[in-house]
Amino acid sequence: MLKTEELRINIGPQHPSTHGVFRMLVTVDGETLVDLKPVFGYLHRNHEQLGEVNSYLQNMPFTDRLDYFNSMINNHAYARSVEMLAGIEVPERAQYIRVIMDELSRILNHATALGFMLGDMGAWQTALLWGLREREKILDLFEYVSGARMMCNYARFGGVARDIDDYFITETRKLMDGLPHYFDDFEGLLTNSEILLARARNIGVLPKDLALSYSVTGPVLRASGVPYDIRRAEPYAVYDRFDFDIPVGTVGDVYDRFLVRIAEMRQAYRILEQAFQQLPEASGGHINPKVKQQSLKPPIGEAYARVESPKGELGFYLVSDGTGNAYRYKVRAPSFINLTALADMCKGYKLADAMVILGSIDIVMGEVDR
Amino acid sequence: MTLANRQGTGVVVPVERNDQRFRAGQGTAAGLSIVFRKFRKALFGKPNSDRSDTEGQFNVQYPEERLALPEAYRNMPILLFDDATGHELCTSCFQCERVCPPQVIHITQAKDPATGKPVPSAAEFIIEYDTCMSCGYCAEVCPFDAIKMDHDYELSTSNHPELDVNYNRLLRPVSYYETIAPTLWNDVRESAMKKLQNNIKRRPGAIGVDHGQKVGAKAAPAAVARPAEPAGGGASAVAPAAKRASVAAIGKSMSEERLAKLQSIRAANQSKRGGAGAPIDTAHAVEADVAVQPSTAQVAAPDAATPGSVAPGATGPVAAVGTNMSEEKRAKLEAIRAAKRAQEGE
Amino acid sequence: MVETFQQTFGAPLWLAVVLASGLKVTLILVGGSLGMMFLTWYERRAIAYMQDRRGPNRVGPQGLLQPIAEAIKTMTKEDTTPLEADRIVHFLAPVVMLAATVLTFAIIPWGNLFPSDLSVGVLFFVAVGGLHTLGMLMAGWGSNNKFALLGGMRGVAQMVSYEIPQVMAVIPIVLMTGTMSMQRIVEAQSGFGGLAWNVFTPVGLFAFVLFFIASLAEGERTPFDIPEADSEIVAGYMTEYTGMKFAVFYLANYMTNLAICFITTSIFLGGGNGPGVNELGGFLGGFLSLIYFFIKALFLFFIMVLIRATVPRLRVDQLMGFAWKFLLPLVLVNILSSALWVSITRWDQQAQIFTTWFGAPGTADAPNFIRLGVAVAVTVAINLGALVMVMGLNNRASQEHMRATDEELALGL
Amino acid sequence: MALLLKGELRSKLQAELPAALDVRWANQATAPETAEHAGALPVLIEDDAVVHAAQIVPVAHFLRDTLGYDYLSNITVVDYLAFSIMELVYQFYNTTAGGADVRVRVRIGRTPEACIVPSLSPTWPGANLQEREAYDMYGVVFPGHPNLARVYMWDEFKGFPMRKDFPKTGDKYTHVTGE
Repeated sequence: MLKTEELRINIGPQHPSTHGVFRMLVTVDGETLVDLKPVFGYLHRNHEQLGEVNSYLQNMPFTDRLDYFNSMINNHAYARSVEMLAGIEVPERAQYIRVIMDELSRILNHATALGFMLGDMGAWQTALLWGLREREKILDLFEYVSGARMMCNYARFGGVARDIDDYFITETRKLMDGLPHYFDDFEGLLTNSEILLARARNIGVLPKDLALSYSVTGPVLRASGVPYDIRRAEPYAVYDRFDFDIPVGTVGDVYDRFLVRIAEMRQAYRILEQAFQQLPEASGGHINPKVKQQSLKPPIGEAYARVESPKGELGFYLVSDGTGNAYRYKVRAPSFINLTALADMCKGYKLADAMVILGSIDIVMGEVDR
Repeated sequence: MTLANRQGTGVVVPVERNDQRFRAGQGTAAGLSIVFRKFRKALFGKPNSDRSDTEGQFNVQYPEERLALPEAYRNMPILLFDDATGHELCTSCFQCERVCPPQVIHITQAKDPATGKPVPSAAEFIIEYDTCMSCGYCAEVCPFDAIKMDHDYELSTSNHPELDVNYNRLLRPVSYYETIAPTLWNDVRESAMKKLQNNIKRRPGAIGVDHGQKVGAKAAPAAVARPAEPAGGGASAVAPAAKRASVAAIGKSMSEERLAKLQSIRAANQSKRGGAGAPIDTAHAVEADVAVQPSTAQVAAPDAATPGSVAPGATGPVAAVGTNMSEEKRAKLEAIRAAKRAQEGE
Repeated sequence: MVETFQQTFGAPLWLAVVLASGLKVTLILVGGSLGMMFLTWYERRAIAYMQDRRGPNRVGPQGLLQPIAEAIKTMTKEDTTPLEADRIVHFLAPVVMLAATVLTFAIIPWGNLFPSDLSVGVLFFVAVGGLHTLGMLMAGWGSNNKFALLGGMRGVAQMVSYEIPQVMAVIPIVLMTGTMSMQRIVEAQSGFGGLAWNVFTPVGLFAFVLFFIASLAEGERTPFDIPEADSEIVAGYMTEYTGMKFAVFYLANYMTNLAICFITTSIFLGGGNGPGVNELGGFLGGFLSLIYFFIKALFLFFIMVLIRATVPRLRVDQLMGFAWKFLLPLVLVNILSSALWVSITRWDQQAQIFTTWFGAPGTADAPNFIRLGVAVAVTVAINLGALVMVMGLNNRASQEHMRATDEELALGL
Repeated sequence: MALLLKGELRSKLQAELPAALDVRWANQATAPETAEHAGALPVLIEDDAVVHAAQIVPVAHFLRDTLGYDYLSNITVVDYLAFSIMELVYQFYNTTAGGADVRVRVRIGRTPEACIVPSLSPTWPGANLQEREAYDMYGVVFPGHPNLARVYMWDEFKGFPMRKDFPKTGDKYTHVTGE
């Protein structure tokens, strides 16, 4: 037998398709991947140390920088954990506003995540640019309401920084008129394309029990067949008032994740519709006026609040020692823990598949390296 | 129909993969036809201006066409001064310096040359524009609406020291802010102007005016103001000037029990001072009260951090915060620092 | 060309030949690179409109000077060579690729004027196309970079396995027109007022589709651009090239695409023929044929761009499987059906039964429609039957496991 | 599997795995009432089960197999300098029944010898990176972990940055290896 030698390749940290500074030390035998060792730390900014030095309010803009695609959802999760810690009550209208912002952020995240994954597959960024177009419209709305496109810093303890007015509602309604066309175009473009099927079906399979033991969450877990969505398992904000389905995959491969994310965008659209219908009845203004924002001193204790971010379960674990700063501030980042399953998913496939599998997990390095 | 406790239903839907379908190129053909339709619409389509459009061209040709910025847009903080009197609104109450997450605002309080007493105006105000992350907290917590967030995003420069923006480059007339954020300013104009008149009475001589503002210059200075041109066919519609967007008046409502607290503080100060200095204005007293008991960590932190972050090339020499405080305040600071060191040492 | 030089300047034969060929070569080089520049602009504008944006419109009117700006940029960039690279091979790789590409232009008939009428034009085109692969391998090996090595290996594997279907796809046309010289193939398609293109016969249509797919792989267009798959192996064999050498690679790449569009047009879509070319005749007819020629070529390139904007990239092993298990059988069946086509429509003494059943073979202007009908029926039946059978085979094949099990990995298969 | 109420896990462990419970903290005083001890350190919250370090693996299996809490969401290390204790908080969720989490705590000393907790990675590979992060930031050693190495810091980095006694100001690291 011809004696072949394995090739060790460094993919990253500077590589076109590692979605940020992430490095994979790959051992390749021909084109087949034998071993993969992920290396992190290139974007480590000791976010948790900052959490302990800053006051609670000062820490809010830093949570924008965690998963910089969904700063609204990061703020929401952090605000929820501080509210749970300090026992702050959030008015109904503020909860509806937070849900609206979360679902808009979910749509823009899935639109770009799928676009990047298809870009890794070689589909020359057409799907990505259609996704970015929808994302631009949503970012304009975020800019109108919070002041910045990506670094929204919009949540406050006990509500949100600014109320949404009828200009915002009419513009979002217009956006939502266009979304179904975008969903149909996107689905028609590639879902049944033979080459995508060849590149995505039975690739990067993560069976159901393995997914659970890897503590994988979000669309990757649901694509493996586990119907676990925090908005349904442990409803927070006003999610228990909406009818929406949980799309679940059967095989757990890249194609299932692709389909689950498209279905989740449609469900987010449904939630938005219901949220806007129920918004007028919601009472209580956009913020709880009795909360002192910058000099908040929660009682001694600990709190863990979690939110269903488009990447998985995003949780903030806070321990308070009664002073203005958190004693311990930990972020449970979904991308970081989803990456543990990467090595197991990629073994045995081709080098080209490893890129697609990494794209299908949808990681953001800001959240992984914190 | 209150929806408070309606339990939302939701069913688990497996996504259909239709693996069994006979694949003979129809999927690719469908994809090609969609892309061709898009090509046709974009080639002959008009640049679209409505948010519900998903076809046509979406580019905004940046230098020529610009998107109109919404009112709440925040890029870098600026200080306001009143057009008529030229007086700056800032009374150097240090609130913004305390809340700023990256601690980039450095203020030194103005002194009354005659009596040496602190005056509600800032002698030197520096913001390190290179570290500021435009989070907007300073604008939110400022009780005098003196610091607001600007709409100017073309700030790139090759000269790094220039990014430690000092006082005269931070100041903008109120009329300029009124052009870029009319409704936000309307909400707070009355209270801001009332407080300003209050403060002007307590500013002897030319303090509060001598930072290069153009007194009485009604028109917004050309160099600074660049109201956003209306966007020609930009993707998002022109931000409506008339739309009301209420600003979060965070914790500013003066309820009865706060007024009672005010009286007690004033009485305490009166007895302590024995009426020597000019009675410090109530607004200032309330701020001083809040300012005095910040949590220990913060007072120590800026002290340690400030020397490091003092701008090397700053024009006015920036006195580190706390060096020019009155003796009795300095003693209290030392006490807090000692407690801090003791706590860390153990 | 040579005679004209002799009469007008009274130059001796050798000088006339040198001058003529010198003129032709400069024409090809200038035409080729201008064509390449236009193609890059054309592609970026077309893809931009497909993605709801505008594409280059700043440099020059509607962005037409953008390629020139890019050329200047790449020329002025520093031209580095990796440290332990094999310097000579590294340097010669782009030269070999560009040479191979420019050679293919020798036999392309631009409308009615043709640089050189080789009697074995088609064979020459495919033979020289093979050289192109050599350049890729040299670049891959010479740049001492793992990604480049992978890219080079993939490139060779792809080119070798797609050249066979490409060559076989042209054989039916050569069979039907009887010659391999491009000039005669183009003339054979000038019947019916310039619309007797090969693509309108069922065999020709089938051959056109197969040839086009195979030449997509030759020109490294998506879904076959794995040698330069930027999302996996950075820039494939071009990773270690900057500045001028990278520009030459780019030039070679786009000129190959241009050559492929021209060749496909002249073989299948009737080159310069079109309604009104013979009637005008002379200079005007030649000019009109040139315009038809360019329109058809650009239409073909538009299809390439459309495919590039839609379809993702195939993986290496799928690409091989597609070539050997899908294209090759169909191409062989197509040769069979083209042989039947020629026999049914043209034989009379060789096979008496055809004349008894269908009558004498028709001439160009009085075709015998019965024979044509039977030929069409037979060829379509054979081709479609083969297509459905092969697709059924491939559909079933794609279910087998994709993943090397741990034992296979341990064995190092 | 029904959902566990707040304090119910301790009673269940009392019944099935008495050896696991770490009795040292059974009756620790709860939180000081008022908040003016601004500097006072957080209390050791009592209603969750505190488990011996060595018993964490059987307790985790017990939670998954009998009580149905099969999803290990989060491993957090909290450094109580004042009590000279490192607390590891393991949070488990029930993916079929949903609902709130169940927290299992392990309290170990801060010295290198005491700072050892058996690794959950063999049965919960998802804990692999979280344990490596705990090792990198707090110095908790996890025997049984496939490759316990630093995950954020470079391998030659000495010290554990998130510990409370790691100096925040001044650049301890550079001048140590400066020369």
